[in-house]
Amino acid sequence: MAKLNIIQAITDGLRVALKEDERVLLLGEDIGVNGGVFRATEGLQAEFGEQRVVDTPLAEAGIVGASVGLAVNGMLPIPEIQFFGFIYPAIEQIVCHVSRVRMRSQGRFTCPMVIRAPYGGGIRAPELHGDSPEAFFVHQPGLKVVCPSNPYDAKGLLLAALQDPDPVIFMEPMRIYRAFRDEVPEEHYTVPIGKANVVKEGKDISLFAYGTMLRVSLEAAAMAKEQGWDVEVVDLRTLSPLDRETIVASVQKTGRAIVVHEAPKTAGLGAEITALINDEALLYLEAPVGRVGGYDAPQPLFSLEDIYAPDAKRILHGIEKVMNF
Amino acid sequence: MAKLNIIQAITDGLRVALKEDERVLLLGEDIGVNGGVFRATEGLQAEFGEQRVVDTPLAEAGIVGASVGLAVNGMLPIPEIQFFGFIYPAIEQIVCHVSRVRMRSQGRFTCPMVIRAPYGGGIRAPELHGDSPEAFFVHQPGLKVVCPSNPYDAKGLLLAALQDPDPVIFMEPMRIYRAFRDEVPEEHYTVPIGKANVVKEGKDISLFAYGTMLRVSLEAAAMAKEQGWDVEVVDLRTLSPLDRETIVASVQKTGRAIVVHEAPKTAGLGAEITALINDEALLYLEAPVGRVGGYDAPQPLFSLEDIYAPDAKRILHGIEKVMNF
Amino acid sequence: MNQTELYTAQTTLPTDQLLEMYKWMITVRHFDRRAVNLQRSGRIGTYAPLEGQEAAQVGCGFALEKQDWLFPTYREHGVSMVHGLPMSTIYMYWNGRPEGCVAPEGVNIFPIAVPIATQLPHAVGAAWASKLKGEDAVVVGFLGDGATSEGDFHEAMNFAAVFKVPVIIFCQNNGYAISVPMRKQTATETMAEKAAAYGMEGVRVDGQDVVAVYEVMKKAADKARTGGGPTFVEAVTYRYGSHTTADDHTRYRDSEESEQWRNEKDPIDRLKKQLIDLGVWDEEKDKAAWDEADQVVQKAIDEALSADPVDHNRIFDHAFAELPWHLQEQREEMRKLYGNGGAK
Amino acid sequence: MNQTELYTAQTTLPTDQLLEMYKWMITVRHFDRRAVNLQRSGRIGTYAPLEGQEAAQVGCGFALEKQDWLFPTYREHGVSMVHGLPMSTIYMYWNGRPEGCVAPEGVNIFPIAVPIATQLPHAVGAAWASKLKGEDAVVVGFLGDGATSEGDFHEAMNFAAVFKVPVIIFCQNNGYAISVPMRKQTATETMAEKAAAYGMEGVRVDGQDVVAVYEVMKKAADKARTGGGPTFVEAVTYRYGSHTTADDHTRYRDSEESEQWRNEKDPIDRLKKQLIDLGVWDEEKDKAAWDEADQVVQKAIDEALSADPVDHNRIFDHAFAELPWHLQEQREEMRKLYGNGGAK
Ligand SMILES: Cc1ncc(C[n+]2csc(CCOP(=O)(O)OP(=O)(O)O)c2C)c(N)n1
Ligand SMILES: Cc1ncc(C[n+]2csc(CCOP(=O)(O)OP(=O)(O)O)c2C)c(N)n1
Ligand SMILES: [Mg+2]
Ligand SMILES: [Mg+2]
Repeated sequence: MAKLNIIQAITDGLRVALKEDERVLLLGEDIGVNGGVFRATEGLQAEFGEQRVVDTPLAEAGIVGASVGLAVNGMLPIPEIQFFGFIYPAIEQIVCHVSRVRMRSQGRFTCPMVIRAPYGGGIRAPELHGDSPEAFFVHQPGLKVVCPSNPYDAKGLLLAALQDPDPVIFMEPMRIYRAFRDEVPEEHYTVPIGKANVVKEGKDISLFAYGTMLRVSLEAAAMAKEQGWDVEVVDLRTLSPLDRETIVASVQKTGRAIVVHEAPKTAGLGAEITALINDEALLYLEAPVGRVGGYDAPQPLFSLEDIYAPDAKRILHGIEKVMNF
Repeated sequence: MAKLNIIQAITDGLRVALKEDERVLLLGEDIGVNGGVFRATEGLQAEFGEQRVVDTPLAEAGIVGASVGLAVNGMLPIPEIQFFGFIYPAIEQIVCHVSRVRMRSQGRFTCPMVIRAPYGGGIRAPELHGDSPEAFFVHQPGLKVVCPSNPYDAKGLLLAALQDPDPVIFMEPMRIYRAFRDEVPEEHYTVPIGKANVVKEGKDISLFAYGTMLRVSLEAAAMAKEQGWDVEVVDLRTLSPLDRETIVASVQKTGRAIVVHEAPKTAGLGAEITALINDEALLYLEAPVGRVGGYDAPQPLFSLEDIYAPDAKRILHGIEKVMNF
Repeated sequence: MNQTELYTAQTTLPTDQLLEMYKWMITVRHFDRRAVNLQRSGRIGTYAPLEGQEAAQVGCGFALEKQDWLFPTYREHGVSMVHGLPMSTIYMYWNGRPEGCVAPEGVNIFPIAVPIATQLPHAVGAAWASKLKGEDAVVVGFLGDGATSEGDFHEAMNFAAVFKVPVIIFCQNNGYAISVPMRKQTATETMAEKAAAYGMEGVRVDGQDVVAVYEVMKKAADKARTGGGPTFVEAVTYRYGSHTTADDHTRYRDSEESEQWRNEKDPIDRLKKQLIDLGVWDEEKDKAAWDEADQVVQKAIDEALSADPVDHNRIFDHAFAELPWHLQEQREEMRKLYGNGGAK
Repeated sequence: MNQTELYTAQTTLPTDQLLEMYKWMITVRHFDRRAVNLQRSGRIGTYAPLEGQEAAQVGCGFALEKQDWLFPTYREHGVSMVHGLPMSTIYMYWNGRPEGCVAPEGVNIFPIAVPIATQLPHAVGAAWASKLKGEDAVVVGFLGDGATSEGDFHEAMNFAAVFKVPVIIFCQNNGYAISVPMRKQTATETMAEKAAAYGMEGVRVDGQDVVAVYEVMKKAADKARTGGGPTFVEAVTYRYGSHTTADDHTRYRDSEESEQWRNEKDPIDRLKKQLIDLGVWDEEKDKAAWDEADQVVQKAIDEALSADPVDHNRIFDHAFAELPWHLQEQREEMRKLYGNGGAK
């Protein structure tokens, strides 16, 4: 098995999809000869041609809107949004159409597509390259949202998203695109949508994270260990629909919980997961669910991005607050 | 004092603002000679001229984007978005600019404006006229979000929003625009942003609602009374920033809580308020915080809108679940 | 390449086709008037009338083939029924019924897009797919004059031209976007001239002349079908009534204007006169045709209004291919509170 | 009304102004080259070079008055410094420092807008305000060729023309949007011709000729100042290097192309030759000018790089005029975890 990093695993997944399903079509800005600004589509245009790996004009509503028409008329588009922070111009298309075509047409038309976008900060990029607006898409009915934290899941979730009859927002953790490698099978395989992954068992507190924050959380868990706290770390993998069973079972076991994400804290994923725990496991809670998120201030320029996004220290502080409640 | 309904109170507030502050400028679709599709700007163009009450081309990003430039260069724009469900094309302008100008320029430039939009269903309008995407704006740092439930608050919050040095999203409960009248002072007055209002005291459970859902919640509270439950009803009025003190004090008193909104339940305001209660009053809770929201399905056409949005019956059912926990 | 003076009919069509077009136009008008009255009497919801725009829509409909696609706005009742959408479906839409969005299998009409201009990128995408699949289906994306101001119009036009897809962007310029007249919407004299900004052919046609509209659309469709790429068509027309039944057009324009259109440029009067001059039509035939239209329309109304109450399970039925757990539970709760609807 | 053949200089300018322009152009180029090297040596972050576009930016800058406004993209270093933005501020921006967005009081330069074309509606709004207040300030909104594809470009152009505001939409067409060449961006031959779709004057100018750019911009600015409304200007230019230091232009274009621009159309060589022909310039003076530029730029670099570490309180300082409770608490926690920063 090849050892691939996340970006390579995504490229590999896209290649498998292009090979296996002639309906598949990639479109976006600079994804052709340039292979994408992160090289996610490196070599794919050369291999599959300009008809299937398409450089579009610079217009996100156009990219997603055209993808709706492509999907409705039998193609399986994979639009790339160059950075998640540039998906805002396409939100009307996503919220009014991508998510509603099946319902509006009562199943007469469907709109399967996988919208790829690298999210989060940490690469010293200019402003708005580091946004994490996933909460918008989790709130909007009719969409699924996934976010891998490692190469194996990246390819498996991507191929699962492509098999899904409904549209999927596929968030890519750009900060760790090349951070490490995993064994990634060459062939087609899937990681099921809607299933979280307990990456580290623990008995004292459940930590829920996804994407970039997963490894930072594992760091924090290791630091907590030194203080004698045994943290269970759960990789959510799918943000919508949430894996209630795994989340609730973990909290029922540990009695404590904390949620970690880069997005601003208020009305973010942490709020929904806290509410879910409140719904299902209130009586098991020995302390309030902790939320460690980005600050509720606009994301700053990169000189301050490391202090804006949660780091192991801040997560540990959050764990302490929950443990010492 | 004149007895006005909500739409009249808003018109009155706009008139006061136009009279008192020459920086004030209204812009939007059909707000001029037509007076707005709900008549919120009725007569204002005739009174203040085409320079200050402006019919714009049909382009929401243009309306809000131009408002940014107007605000930065010394005007105080009040853009109207004809329906909240049509704000999506302006989200990039709001999320990338309206909310970040002060921070980005480190205070060198500011972007005060009040973005008005009628929200929610219930008027038998076509699709997408009934959306309630307030959670997007509560999640985005740099914005304030208010939502009146009666004529007095409508004028008072509008004038407070106009005095606020930061941008405010002003949600208007269209279903009750003309539902009832209140005494509304002619002169300038304000209702403070960030302060909720306990409209009905009660000892058994705290119900948090806003806008259209307030009166429906009061109905449900009356029905609960018959079952012997004394519901405290809190009108949030400001959705961002939330009035923590009032929310927490109420829950500490009653030990039970429920949140009601029309927007889809998942990752909506209910989640944030549940999380806030979890943070501040967990040990006071005798039952999980209830959430009664729109279903997590795309908002249907109007033949089904009454069953989609919470009604008194569904709210009562929610109250029952919390009380009988 | 750009035709910005008003295109008027060059040829005439076979008499039987003219007769067919005429009958469709009166049917559309009768459908429309009945809809307005149904709304007035509270039997359907808000409705968007098209009276005055019959030629633009029927002419467009006649120029298309069965396999072609429509991406309509809320005002495309005429062209939609010509293209195969049952009238009863359209009435159901305006009654807020989910079935109102569903075209029969084999009829390629996308559900009405309410957010202005957002359906145009869809039309371009569908045309792109048609091209990629080597099919000969042409796609028509509809919009009004006001919609040309939206960013989605711009992005769709540009994509259409860059990828040279078989799409026709068909703008019915009825002079107003609700209350906003064209001169406040754009600083150009015409809409057709905007096409040049995309390197696209633009044609301005007399939207009150069904033959002219037919000719222009037929030419554009043939061009698209044979790989010639997109065309932007501006049909100059007028809506006699209000924007919707919730609107009052007398607030923003004097009724003389609409009276003038009605008296001087009515598309039905105009074709009727032609047919009479051709000696193939008379008042008697005309009355018979209106009676026939009335029967067809009445049947559709009866069907639409007699339909069973909407099953509220439809809120969930098509939210996802497979309902996630939270929607399943919400559906359960809904059934508990409001009854099972049609659910087994 | 539309000038879509390349406009070239009609007049010549006073020698001292040409000299001043020339000195600015070499200063901008030197600033730019130093920035690229600073990034390479890891002393600043990703940087967007403009080498090749100096004439377009300096010519634009010279045509404006002190009170005029700029709404720049990430590549407007040249025109920004000519208009009064300190070089050190620009270096700080590319070092991810908040001060990098802050123009001095009295210098009307809006912070760089990263999302493509989104600053254009701001430029239109600011110009609108200037008109409403009866001020004589003109506004320039900047964009590139790729940005013309975004909906915000379209909506801004339309608003500008409909409200006839004193704005100039200045498009530096450098042939590429990152890797995407103009022919994949639009089906038109030029960008200038797009202006007609808005009833706006459009001018296409040789962006390598500083005098031509100056003339066109001066005319547009005078027109705007005197109530003549907006103008769209396309300056045909080229970026010699990569889109940013994170990009590699050799992946998508052959270096011959950029070599050709460099050798045949370099704006600095061109003006230098003119000055030598005028007998007011020679190699010695040239060397002295570059040395002077080096000193100015070095001073800015020292200032930018020697600045104190960024105070992390800035995350909160300007989030709101008054911090709501939750931000106050988050700031407290930040200080507890990461120290007070510069906070008292
Ligand atoms: C994005 C969006 N903004 C606003 C509206 C409200 N609205 C519905 S129709 C309309 C006017 C459309 O005018 P035009 O494009 O000329 O089409 P017409 O109604 O005249 O056929 C407006 C503003 C909407 N539906 N979508
Ligand atoms: C909305 C948005 N989408 C994508 C990007 C990423 N991006 C940054 S610059 C650029 C290309 C811009 O090209 P052009 O408009 O020609 O300007 P140039 O960089 O050539 O000066 C892209 C796609 C962005 N910044 N904003
Ligand atoms: Mg119209
Ligand atoms: Mg460019």
